[in-house]
Amino acid sequence: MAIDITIRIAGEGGEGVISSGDFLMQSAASAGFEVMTFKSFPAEIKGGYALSQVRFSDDKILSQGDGFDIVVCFNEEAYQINKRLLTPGKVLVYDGPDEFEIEAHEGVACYAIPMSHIAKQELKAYISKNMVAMGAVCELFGFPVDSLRRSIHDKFIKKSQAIVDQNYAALEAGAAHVRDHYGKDPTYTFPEAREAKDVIIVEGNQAIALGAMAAGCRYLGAYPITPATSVAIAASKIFPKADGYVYQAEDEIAGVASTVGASFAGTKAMTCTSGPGIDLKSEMIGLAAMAEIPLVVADIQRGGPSTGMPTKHEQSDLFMCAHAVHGDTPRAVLAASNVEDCFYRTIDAFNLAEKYQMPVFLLSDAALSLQVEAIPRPDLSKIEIIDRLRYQSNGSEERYQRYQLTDSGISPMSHPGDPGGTYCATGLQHQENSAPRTSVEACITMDDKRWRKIKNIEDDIECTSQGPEKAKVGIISWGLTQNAVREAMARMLAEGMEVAALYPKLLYPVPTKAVEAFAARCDKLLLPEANYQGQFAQLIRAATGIDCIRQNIYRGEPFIPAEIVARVKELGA
Amino acid sequence: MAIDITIRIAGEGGEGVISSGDFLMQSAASAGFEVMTFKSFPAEIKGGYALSQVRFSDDKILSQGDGFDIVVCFNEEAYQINKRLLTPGKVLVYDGPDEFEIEAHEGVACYAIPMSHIAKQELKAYISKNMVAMGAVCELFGFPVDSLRRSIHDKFIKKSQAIVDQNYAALEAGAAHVRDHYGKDPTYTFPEAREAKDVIIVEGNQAIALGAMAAGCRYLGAYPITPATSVAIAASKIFPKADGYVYQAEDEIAGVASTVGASFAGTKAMTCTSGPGIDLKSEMIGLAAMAEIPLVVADIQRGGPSTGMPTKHEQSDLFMCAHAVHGDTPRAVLAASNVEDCFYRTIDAFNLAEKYQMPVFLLSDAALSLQVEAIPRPDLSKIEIIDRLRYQSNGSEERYQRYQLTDSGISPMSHPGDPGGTYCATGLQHQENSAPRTSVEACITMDDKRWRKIKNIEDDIECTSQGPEKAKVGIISWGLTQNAVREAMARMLAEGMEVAALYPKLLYPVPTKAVEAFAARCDKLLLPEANYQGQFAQLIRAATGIDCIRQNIYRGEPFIPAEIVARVKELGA
Amino acid sequence: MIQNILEEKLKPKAYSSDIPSRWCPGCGDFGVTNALARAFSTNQLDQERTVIVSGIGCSSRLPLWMGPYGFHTLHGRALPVAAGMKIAHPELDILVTMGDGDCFSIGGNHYPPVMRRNMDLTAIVMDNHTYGLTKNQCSPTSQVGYPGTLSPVGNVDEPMNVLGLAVANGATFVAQSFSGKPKHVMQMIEAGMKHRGFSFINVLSPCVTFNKLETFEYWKGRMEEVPEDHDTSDKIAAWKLSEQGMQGDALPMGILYQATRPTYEDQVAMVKEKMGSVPADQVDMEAIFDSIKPGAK
Amino acid sequence: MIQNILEEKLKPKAYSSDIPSRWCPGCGDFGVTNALARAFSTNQLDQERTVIVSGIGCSSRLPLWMGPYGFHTLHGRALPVAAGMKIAHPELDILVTMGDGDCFSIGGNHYPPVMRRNMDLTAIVMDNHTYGLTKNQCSPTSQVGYPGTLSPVGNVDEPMNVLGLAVANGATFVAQSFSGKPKHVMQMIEAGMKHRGFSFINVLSPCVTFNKLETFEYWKGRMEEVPEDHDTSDKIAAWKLSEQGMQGDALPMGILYQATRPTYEDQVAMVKEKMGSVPADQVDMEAIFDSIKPGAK
Ligand SMILES: Cc1ncc(C[n+]2csc(CCOP(=O)(O)OP(=O)(O)O)c2C)c(N)n1
Ligand SMILES: Cc1ncc(C[n+]2csc(CCOP(=O)(O)OP(=O)(O)O)c2C)c(N)n1
Ligand code: SF4
Ligand code: SF4
Ligand SMILES: [Mg+2]
Ligand SMILES: [Mg+2]
Repeated sequence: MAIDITIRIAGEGGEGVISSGDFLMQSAASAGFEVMTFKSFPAEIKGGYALSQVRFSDDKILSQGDGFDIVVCFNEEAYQINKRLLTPGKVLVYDGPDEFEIEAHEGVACYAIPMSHIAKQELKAYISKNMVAMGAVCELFGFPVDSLRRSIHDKFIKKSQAIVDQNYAALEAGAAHVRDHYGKDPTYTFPEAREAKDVIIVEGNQAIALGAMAAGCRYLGAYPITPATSVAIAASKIFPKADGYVYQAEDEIAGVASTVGASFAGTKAMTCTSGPGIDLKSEMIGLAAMAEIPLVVADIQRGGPSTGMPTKHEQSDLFMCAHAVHGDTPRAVLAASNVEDCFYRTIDAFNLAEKYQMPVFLLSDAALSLQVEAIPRPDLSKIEIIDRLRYQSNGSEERYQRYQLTDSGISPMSHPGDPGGTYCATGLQHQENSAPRTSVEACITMDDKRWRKIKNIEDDIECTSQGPEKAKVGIISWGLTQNAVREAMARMLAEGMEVAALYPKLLYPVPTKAVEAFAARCDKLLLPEANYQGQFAQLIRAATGIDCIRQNIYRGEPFIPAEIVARVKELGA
Repeated sequence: MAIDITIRIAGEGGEGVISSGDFLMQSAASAGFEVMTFKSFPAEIKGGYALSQVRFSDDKILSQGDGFDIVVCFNEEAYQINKRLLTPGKVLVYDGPDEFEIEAHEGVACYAIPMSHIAKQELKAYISKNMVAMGAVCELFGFPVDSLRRSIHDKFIKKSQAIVDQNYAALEAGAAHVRDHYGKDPTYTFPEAREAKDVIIVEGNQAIALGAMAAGCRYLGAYPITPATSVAIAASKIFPKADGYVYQAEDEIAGVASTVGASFAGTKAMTCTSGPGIDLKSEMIGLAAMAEIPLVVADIQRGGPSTGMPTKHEQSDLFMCAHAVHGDTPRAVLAASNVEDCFYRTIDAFNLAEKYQMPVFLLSDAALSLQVEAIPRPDLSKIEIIDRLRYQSNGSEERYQRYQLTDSGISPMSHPGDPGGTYCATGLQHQENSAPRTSVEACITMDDKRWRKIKNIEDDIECTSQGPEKAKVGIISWGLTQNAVREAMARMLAEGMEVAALYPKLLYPVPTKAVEAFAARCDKLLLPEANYQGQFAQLIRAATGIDCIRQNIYRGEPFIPAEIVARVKELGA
Repeated sequence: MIQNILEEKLKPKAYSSDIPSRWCPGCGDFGVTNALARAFSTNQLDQERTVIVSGIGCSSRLPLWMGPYGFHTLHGRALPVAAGMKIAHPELDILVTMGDGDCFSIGGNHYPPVMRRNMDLTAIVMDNHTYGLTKNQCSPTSQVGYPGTLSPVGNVDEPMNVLGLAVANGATFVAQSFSGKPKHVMQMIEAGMKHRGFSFINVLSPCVTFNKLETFEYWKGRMEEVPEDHDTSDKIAAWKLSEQGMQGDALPMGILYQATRPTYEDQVAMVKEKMGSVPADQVDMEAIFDSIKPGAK
Repeated sequence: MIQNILEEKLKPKAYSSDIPSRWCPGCGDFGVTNALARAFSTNQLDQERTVIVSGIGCSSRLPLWMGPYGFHTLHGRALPVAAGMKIAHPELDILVTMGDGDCFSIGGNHYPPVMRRNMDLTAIVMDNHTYGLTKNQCSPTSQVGYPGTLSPVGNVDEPMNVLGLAVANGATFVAQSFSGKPKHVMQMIEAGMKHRGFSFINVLSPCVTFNKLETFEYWKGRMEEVPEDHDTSDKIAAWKLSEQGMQGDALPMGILYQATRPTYEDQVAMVKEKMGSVPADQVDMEAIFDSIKPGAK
């Protein structure tokens, strides 16, 4: 029997909500299931409402889904927040019956597990409350407890066998309570573990670091900022294994400046940050554009504006990535929609940056940064890696022309150490040999050159679509929203609805040809995005004149498939 | 006889090119003429080609014109650069006959004045070369030499009478040479001086400082940067006279941060910079938007991208001002088109910033920053000044709600010192009482509130148009380009062409109603702007779907009326 | 009744806002908050004429929980925001509360000028030798070997001598305290607020969640009161004391340096006076216009 | 013929680019440029393995006129650009040339970390006590009263003690020179380049166009060689010398401080070694994937 179950764990930050989800995910992946997680918590270190959700399936998981099947509430606040979602068929597991009271929920199986009580009174370790809950969950739904125990063992054995045993005991206490009071839940049952697929378990931001490594990146300069820090942390664990380095700079400006310095000298390099950091880095990004230095900038978006909501989902940095930096500054913007994308789009970002010797933004976001998926192990032999066009001195006395005017606009680049390749890079307007120059001719030819490079950039990055050749409604989406759209599409196509979807990876320059071709297929266009202004919709309209119907949310949470389906239905597909 | 004469002075930077133009302008304004200047020079302190041009007229001057009538070349480079513009009817005055040779120019009156020779050999003061040239110019064209002498006296008497006399002597030597060799030029003659009008002589950036002062601004925090420094310099000379201050901060971030601090505490405040500075300030500008603190940011644009061309004209910071800063950040962008505009649009900027408690950009540019005009003396009694809505405690114990949800979205603001008004401003997402909050409801209501404020902002700033009710071609332009369009319009309307023009002052949010109404009047729309990407054209298309025909220049120089006329003719008006 | 209200005002509790504080239980910053409230209370501070400005970080949440006006600005930018506020409004009492990353790393370009200019601000750094809010990266004050999440084999940088640098940069009041001794913190804050000119108070404030080495216990045993005979007017002596603290086992507690020189606000007042300032709303714009009429000198 | 080329290479002129320099005639920065070329020449520097990084300002144009690789970056950002370059490419010789505004004002957050981390860079500041390129505003080193264009009654700030701060921030080589003594400048540059670790050389370099007070003449009479008996390993002595220079009439010329400690590049190498680094192109990605397979430990 094919399964597709989503378990949500909710409670106070610091009570093991997040780690419980991680254990479930790890063990399910080991047990051969597809997994995807969703997490949400406040910016404060401790306290506040936290949520960790794991979806398990036999088939490829497209999104976090519409909600949950089973919710485990560690405290009353969690129950209060989630109770309105307890529609018939769902299951509630909660810290009851004594900690707090619940209302009557028709058609909902409610299991009171005295997690706090058992942890405190029986186990004398309040900290193991979450393990009591997990034990109960395993017992209720037949979750593969062996693989859960293995995950727990591997995590805690570094600390001590005693801690492992304490956790085992908590698991068992939770399970025992279920056995004594309820027995198995009749609605949801996990099948037997099967053979693990050839996958790797990766978190969104970790996938960016892996993609960078695979693309040949050996330097990352950054300053910590939520939710981007974990890109740098992941990179700091692997780059130094291959003669690379992650530099924690004094601020964001120094982070990107050092990255530009490393790239100038010949090392593929990136920086990572979130919105406030891009603000600060933008001047240096402009220098990379002008001096034609490859640069990858990962922007892990969070809720804006300003400090906003550091741990919340939003897709509102697109305008900035497309248009920040003064002057006419060429750049490209890519966005990742899921964990696999984080890996491959990072490689795309490096390829574009290297090919065009310019800054390339890679957009992800707070929700995706934490999303964990089991993704197919990348086949490195199939991945194309592009390196910058290098200058080769022919030994003649001719002075090297760093900004040589070529048909493509791309000029061969030398690195310090290259014989005959000396020049002085500059952010001033310049002539071919890099000498500053502001003549009318220099301005025109150099501006033309820099823009000529990316005239056909759209052709470099495939823009996929889905659905019938003619559709009543066509959905254009980007970033994490594409996941909700993918799942919505699966449902709608299954229902026989005439709906199509376009999944751009390159957002800017807007893939005009793909958008226009797609628009020609559809009667109406819908553009759902998680921002107020309709940023991608506006960029598309600016580039093509095509005005999409907009569906904007700005509530700190990602789209769910159901609201896309609902909107498409309203539009009459 | 009505005059309209443009004199261009060209030579090596540091040889008095700029000061000669200033003297001519000053004396012409004293003599009752309308004047407008145009200047251009390299970013280096000394050397390089410099140009100073003064247009004199009886009537209001609309733009710098298409070129010059009389060119004074201080050296050979200046001659080489300008010689292709020596069409019949023009006049050349140059450092001849011995310094360099000139070609034959049909229909051009050429006057060789041995400026260097006279200065060096006769006057023993090479530095007075430019005064020799000015003496020759006065004599040739009957320029009011008395008022020139007066300007010279007033400038140099602070140094010494000897220096004044040296300059007088140089003037006389130049004049004598003309009398001895040529006599008066037959083509151009200045009329007698008339009574001076009730004008003030103001440079673009100075007008911004004056406008700020008139709007009630008493604080400017900034870091020096060409071409914006002179806004701060002008302000530093007047703000402290009225208990205000100009703070030279350690960097751009501190400049704007201190401005936000001053405004938070109740002082109307501004910062000024150029493109690279906006990049750096953008994070703090976002804070002002989120914390709802009035902020005026003057961006004196220069050639981009990056360090680009610090002293050159370009209109390429519009995308940045509209879309920089991460997140959905409300703001407005205004642009000034001439010196008078610099004064009044600055007041508009303060009024919008105060009314909506948000950041407002004022765009000017390198050419306009230096442009000097004699403008009608402002009538302060006719200027409306808007102050922020203030909180008044009613003495009750109720806690002040800084971000109170109102219909207009505007919430009364308290200042430190106000009884009962304590609160803590923050850039985090928050609730009405300013406590940080990331609930779904807080996000939605607060985002809605901040955007609701400016829903009708278009109605605050008049958007004028010109020309017949129905036109074959309609021109939309912004900033300095509007001047070239105004003069082009005068010529085209005089020719009876069916052409109209729209002159937006508020650029962003795009004045959609005005643009749509204008578009309805015109068969075709033309949008000339001095940038590569067609930034305003794209913003208009994004907002309205209207696609203007674009005319883009990016050569470091402003538009001239003739090229607008030519393009409109091509379009068949 | 009125009497009651007045008496209420005197209690430290009256200097809290109604926003509940959200630090980890046991966080060192609670000690600083309490000390601040007590210092306010002792001085019967008028909280409506006081502003607490902060950056971003756990510590920078402080003004949100406090009663006076507050501004929780951007990471690293508290000092320049406070500078503009003070220049435009010298009548306000302004405190600036920051974290070590906030003040010394990203904000590192902003403390030298306000120290050199001797702005009359009281700056308090809650120095926990780590980045709390972003979950444990090395800060400029972290010890060598500190396990920051971006330091895979531990911190490789020498920590910064923040007290010595404050002296070198021209602060006219430089002190250190420890949040485990709230009374001492309170004394330092009182002295700093009384001082005319820039006061810098570094408060060692344990991050109980991440910094497992420098706990309350750890620091308690290593704090040493500034010796009685220390000459607080002697820069070199202050520097030596600060360097000695860098050895790690005799962290000076107390005032290291104090001096008197004109504040920036004094200078601003002097500039205005020299330029013939009138009150803000009494300016004669017409006279300014007259000065730029054609032919005007 | 080959002989000729080799000999040519030895001359300072060979270390210039073909871009003509564009400073005002007489600018102090010419002296620095010449000293640099002579230092290169003396050491027969391989200019193809050398990079000169600068910010923005008159002085920062220097790399444009010089023969090695160059990077004329952004105002204030030369040091972090150089830092990344050096970390990724420790094999390069990197010099960083800046102006006083560039390094000490807008760039003020970037020199402390590279000094503290002891990166092996040679930094040269052409200190003219003003902002040349933007036409004369006060810089952090301007004298009190200096007529900067944004200081309507003259500079009101105490100038910054840049030598003392370099010592306090942990630079391991701190020297001062004067562009009126090009040979001395050359000696300092040579010594700085030879030094392993961060070398800071402040060169007083007159701005003949704007700074009418601190001319070549003015400074010539006020420079004083560091005393023979000065102990360059003594931080306190170095600090005292720097403070004395702040009095304005005995500006120290020579090496004030020099010390040996591990460079940042040493630390980076150590981190890599501890983590079992292999050459960049020999990394085993499959092993990394294996480590994150389900069930992998
Ligand atoms: C521009 C910017 N960069 C980075 C961040 C992320 N950030 C928030 S707090 C912080 C550092 C916190 O450390 P510290 O200042 O020592 O304060 P603590 O939390 O330890 O009290 C960082 C890096 C940010 N909010 N804004
Ligand atoms: C971000 C930024 N801010 C400001 C400027 C303008 N600017 C260019 S050079 C300079 C200062 C020059 O002074 P200094 O660094 O002392 O160099 P000098 O010209 O005196 O050699 C400034 C403020 C800029 N180019 N970029
Ligand atoms: S993480 Fe550390 S600094 Fe932050 S609140 Fe918790 S204990 Fe305090
Ligand atoms: S302005 Fe001053 S620093 Fe700049 S080139 Fe001229 S003399 Fe040198
Ligand atoms: Mg800290
Ligand atoms: Mg300088």
